[in-house]
Amino acid sequence: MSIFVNAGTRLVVQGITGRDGSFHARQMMAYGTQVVAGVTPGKGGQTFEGRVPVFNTVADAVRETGANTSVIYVPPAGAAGAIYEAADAGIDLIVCITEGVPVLDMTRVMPYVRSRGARLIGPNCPGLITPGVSKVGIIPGNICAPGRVGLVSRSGTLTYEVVNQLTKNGIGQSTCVGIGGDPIIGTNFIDCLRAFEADAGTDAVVMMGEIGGTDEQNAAAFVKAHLTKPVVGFIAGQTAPKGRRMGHAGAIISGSSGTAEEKMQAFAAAGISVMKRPVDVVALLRDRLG
Amino acid sequence: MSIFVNAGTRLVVQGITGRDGSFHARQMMAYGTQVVAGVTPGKGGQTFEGRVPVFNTVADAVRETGANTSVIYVPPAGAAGAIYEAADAGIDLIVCITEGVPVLDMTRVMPYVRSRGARLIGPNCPGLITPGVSKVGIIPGNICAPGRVGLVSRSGTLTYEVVNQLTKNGIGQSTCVGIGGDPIIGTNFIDCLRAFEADAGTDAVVMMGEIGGTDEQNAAAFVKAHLTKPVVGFIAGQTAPKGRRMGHAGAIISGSSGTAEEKMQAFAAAGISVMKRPVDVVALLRDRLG
Amino acid sequence: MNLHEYQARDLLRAQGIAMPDGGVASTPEEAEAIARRLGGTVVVKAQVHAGGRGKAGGVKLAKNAAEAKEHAGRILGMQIKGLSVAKVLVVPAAEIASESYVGLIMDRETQRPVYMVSAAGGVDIEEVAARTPEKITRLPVDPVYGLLPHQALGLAFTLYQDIAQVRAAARLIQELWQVFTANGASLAEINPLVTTPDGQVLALDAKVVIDDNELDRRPDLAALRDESAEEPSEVAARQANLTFIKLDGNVGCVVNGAGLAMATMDLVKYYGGEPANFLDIGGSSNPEKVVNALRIITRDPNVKAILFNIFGGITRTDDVANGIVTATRQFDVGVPLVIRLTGTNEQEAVRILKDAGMTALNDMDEAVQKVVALSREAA
Amino acid sequence: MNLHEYQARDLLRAQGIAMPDGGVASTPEEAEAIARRLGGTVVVKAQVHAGGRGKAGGVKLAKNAAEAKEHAGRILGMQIKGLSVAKVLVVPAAEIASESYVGLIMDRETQRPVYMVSAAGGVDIEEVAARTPEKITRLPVDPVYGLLPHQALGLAFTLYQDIAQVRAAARLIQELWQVFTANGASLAEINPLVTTPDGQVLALDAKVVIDDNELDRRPDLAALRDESAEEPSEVAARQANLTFIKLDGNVGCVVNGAGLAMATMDLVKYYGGEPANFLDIGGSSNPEKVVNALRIITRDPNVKAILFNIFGGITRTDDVANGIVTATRQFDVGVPLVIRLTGTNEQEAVRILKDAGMTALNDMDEAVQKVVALSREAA
Repeated sequence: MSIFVNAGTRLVVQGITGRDGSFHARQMMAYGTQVVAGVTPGKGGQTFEGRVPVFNTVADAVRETGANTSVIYVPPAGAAGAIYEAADAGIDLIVCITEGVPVLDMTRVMPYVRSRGARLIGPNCPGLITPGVSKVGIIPGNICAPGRVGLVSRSGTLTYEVVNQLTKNGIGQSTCVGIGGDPIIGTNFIDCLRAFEADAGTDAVVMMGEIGGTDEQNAAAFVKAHLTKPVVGFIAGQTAPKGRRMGHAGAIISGSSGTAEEKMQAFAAAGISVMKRPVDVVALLRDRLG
Repeated sequence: MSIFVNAGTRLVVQGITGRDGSFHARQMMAYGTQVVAGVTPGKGGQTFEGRVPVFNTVADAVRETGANTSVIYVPPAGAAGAIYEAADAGIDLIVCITEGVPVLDMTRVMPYVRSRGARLIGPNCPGLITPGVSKVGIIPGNICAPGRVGLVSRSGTLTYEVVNQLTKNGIGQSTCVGIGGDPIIGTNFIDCLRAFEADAGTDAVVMMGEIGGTDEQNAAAFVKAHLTKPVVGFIAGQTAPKGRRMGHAGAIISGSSGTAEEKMQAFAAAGISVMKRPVDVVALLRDRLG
Repeated sequence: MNLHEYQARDLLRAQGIAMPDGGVASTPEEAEAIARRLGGTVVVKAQVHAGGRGKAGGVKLAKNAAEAKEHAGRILGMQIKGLSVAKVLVVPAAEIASESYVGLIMDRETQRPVYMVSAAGGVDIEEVAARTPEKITRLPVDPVYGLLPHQALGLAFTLYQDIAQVRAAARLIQELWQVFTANGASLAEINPLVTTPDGQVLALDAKVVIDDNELDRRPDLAALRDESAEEPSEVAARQANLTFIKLDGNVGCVVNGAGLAMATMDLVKYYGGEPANFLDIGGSSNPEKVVNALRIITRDPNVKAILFNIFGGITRTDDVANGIVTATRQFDVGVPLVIRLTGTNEQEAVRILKDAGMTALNDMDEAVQKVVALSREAA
Repeated sequence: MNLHEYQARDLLRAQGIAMPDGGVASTPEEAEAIARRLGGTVVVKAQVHAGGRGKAGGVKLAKNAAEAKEHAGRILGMQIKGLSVAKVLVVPAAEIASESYVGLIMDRETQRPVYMVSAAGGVDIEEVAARTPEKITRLPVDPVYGLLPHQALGLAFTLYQDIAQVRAAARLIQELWQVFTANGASLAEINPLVTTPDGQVLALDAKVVIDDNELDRRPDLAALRDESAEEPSEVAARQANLTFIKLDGNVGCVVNGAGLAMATMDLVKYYGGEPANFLDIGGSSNPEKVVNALRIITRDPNVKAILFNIFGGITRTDDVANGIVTATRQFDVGVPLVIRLTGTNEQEAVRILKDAGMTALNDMDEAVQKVVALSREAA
């Protein structure tokens, strides 16, 4: 069991002939993801790696292959356009890997995506993986293992670090979702928590937050009110100075709000076990799962 | 019984201190409509006719008076803005009398109004009246009489002509709705037919169409599929030349579509009794009501 | 408001749409000068608000400037469907490898602007629409988001395979959206959109219709109105704030409200008469408007009788009566008047007319029958 | 990217927002000339990316041009919160009848730009926000429709009663929306928005922050970046495509990924060390980036030891290893390196380092403990 991606995931790769798109399409194919189509305008009719048909438009890809999920590897200037295209073509789950998408673009993209009933993950995210079943994005498959712990995170490599700890210690994952580090993202912690709570294949959730905004505080309130499953949490950025963008566009402490301290307190108050170090995840999970 | 306006209608008049707005506000008050507020920016705090408070914004009017219906008498350049304001303020029924609203404005207004769950009637319409109860707009109250025939029309004075025939011959009306003569309008024939069908106070419907577009053909199909009550119909513009705008922005025959003949055939095919002359309405109604 | 081809071209070119250079001429000499500047073979095209210019001889190829002058001399002043040609457009004759159609129209049903795009463009597009509608791709556009890039590209892929041509067409399709929205159009159309033998994508002919409701807030567009291409009586009516359309019958009609005006014309026809015009004096009438209306209608020598059909709501029937009396004192109407008045201030109106020796009817049906009978007697 | 006040003013004035005339000066003489041109009393304001300029002595009233020169001489070169003042803005001193606040910020929670408007504007707005938030009206704006006219008017009515002032403020509020969207801002703020004794509505001070993600597609805005107002090491890092923030500690950090970089700093602190920087080499690293990263970090004399923490996903750890080896050959790093590598091409990376006489760790926790210990030994 899993959330968002599963054995029924039929993936179209937007930007499949680009440098990043082609590399990760191969990785996903190697992992076993059903990559059913690629899209690059003007390359319709070609075949990628001898077996994936390339189309000019996502609409063509959906019509011809029944793709239901898309992953976007296009430059920032075209990322919003790629999301609109996927939403218009009837894609259910759109995963945007692209970093550097202007926030103003995202304010307009979000209501459009919602009005078409699609879910967006990202932008500026590593995507998601249901270990052993399907990977959509760039999370290294080899560090994951199938299991019953769900993971949701605002960052990329920090996620890998924690997943790696889990796998090395024999704790497999139901689904790992990187929701992205931008101020405006399609799927937030609460969306993932709700899905993990409903997923019969998930027994506990690891939530990796960071400084900036109030998503983690809202998520903590949601955990307190709605989650029956144990949650272990982490906040990156305790040593970050105020008012600076810590790499992620979303990781800025403004005034006294969005600090790591504030978020860790919210976690603790909601009954979330708070990791002090990434390595703590294993002990805390074992403790909570009994 | 009635549709859209009734004894619970609490009206705010947008543009109440203007020439048209003040004239018709007085007419509506004289008819017995509950005119609870007026709006003119900068005149907030004044009182109209000694008893209607004037506000700077519709939001103020709604908050202070519980207005649920608005009628708009502002020049074309401000009409779309007035509709947005009413929708934002939580008004349920917005009646736009203004003629000459650019169609492009209306394409943007309509999804906004819908997203806020409001109903728009018009623009470029005479409004509506539930005889003896409440009048919103400019239909002369003295030609109407309470009764059980619903009337819906794309035009103004032609409606009066037919209502007058009904009243003179002792046939009262549940509600008379002028939906307006523009290409894009908030409430169409089908919306009114559905409401009349559901209204226990309406026994039969008179539908006054005209050349241009396919609203009447769609309405005919709706009548055939969904109406249990008898319908009598009229189409104005049998003698209109093609490609010319017959006063109403919506009354243009393009190519071979939108002709009076085509519409009358659609009416007949749907079991609607078709009036050849306005005066025929009485005999046809009596015939259908038995 | 219909624009002339040369005016539509200007709007499209202002948005960056690729169209061949050209010029508009009011005299054969101007046409010659433009043809000389352009060089090579040119097309001389009559600028009138009428379809079928080509079949009427209003579009001619000219191999050189002298021939362009000659053709322009023949086309200027020509009558096409009753309209006189005052201007010609002179453009280079393009070599054409393919002809497509790109149109954007305001659609009542979807309440959105809708693109209509077809690889089967050219003069027969209406036949394509009627016989093989599946050859036309329709795309309603979200009016708030506007045309999105992938939508423009998707439409362009229905026209071309070559990615350079696809991108050129997508850009042009996007620019047409700008033309449409920036000018408040109800129609903006390129037909044909051609490819040249060397692969260029070019708009050869354009049609733009502006929503009349936009003209108040867009004086630049209102200034494009070519009154020389209109019926003089209609120009006079517009200046008097009347909505007027001239027809071929002999029963003049003065009505308040467009729907009632149409119904009145229909009833004239029903009783065997022929309406001479559509005329709506509008809601807030004043006596002046009525005088102007009568002046315009009585200029039509076909008119044998005139019907007033006024249902007073906002319109005060006494205003109308005053207008009628004033007009009959200012000039000789020359044909019988049938006056039907009812509604607001009806009694006052009847008194005014009676004092001037006129009578008013109360019933529309009766009034129409009477005016038709009078028009027959006079004919 | 933060803009200077004078740059923000330019953007606002370009949209038509009423702001007093003024000028920016880099020398006392320029300030004098501007003050003379403006006439009367002026304000000389330090242009630095720091709050509390006034309290730091960076904002001074000058009664005449000579005094303006004098103040400018004192302010230029002044250090405010560690930043050196290179420019002053000289503007007329306005007489103020009332001070309001109008701000527009990108709000994560509503995913919309949100207006914040208060009649209690001026220097204490942050206190108002904290203590009496009910005095601030918040309005999230539909990003597709933009700010609608009635919304601008509604906000303006919360500031003023006089309809002329309301309309002036509504226009300005609408223009601020244009400033925000046309420039891809994440914040656009006017504080104070004043009325003058004669009733004029004027924006006296403006602050604009541009979304960094916009700069690629807006070279005009990117050109506004004032590198003289930044930490030189951060400028060098940006030119090398590294995300770098200088801190005060002594443990240099080179990490791939922002989240992992923050977690690494936190872990350094957890084990009693003090991070000297935030540094993210990004996803698709190449050896060149690693060399640049080391060069920038080693320029900081505080740094006593450097930690590499690389989790190879897209990042190839062998690239990073090659970069480290190259750097150590090009220049003397001078402090101990602790290298933690895991993931993509890990074995190859370990071999490269071993061949160069270096060792790599596999565990993050262990590596951080080690680098902290080394930094302590060196301190």
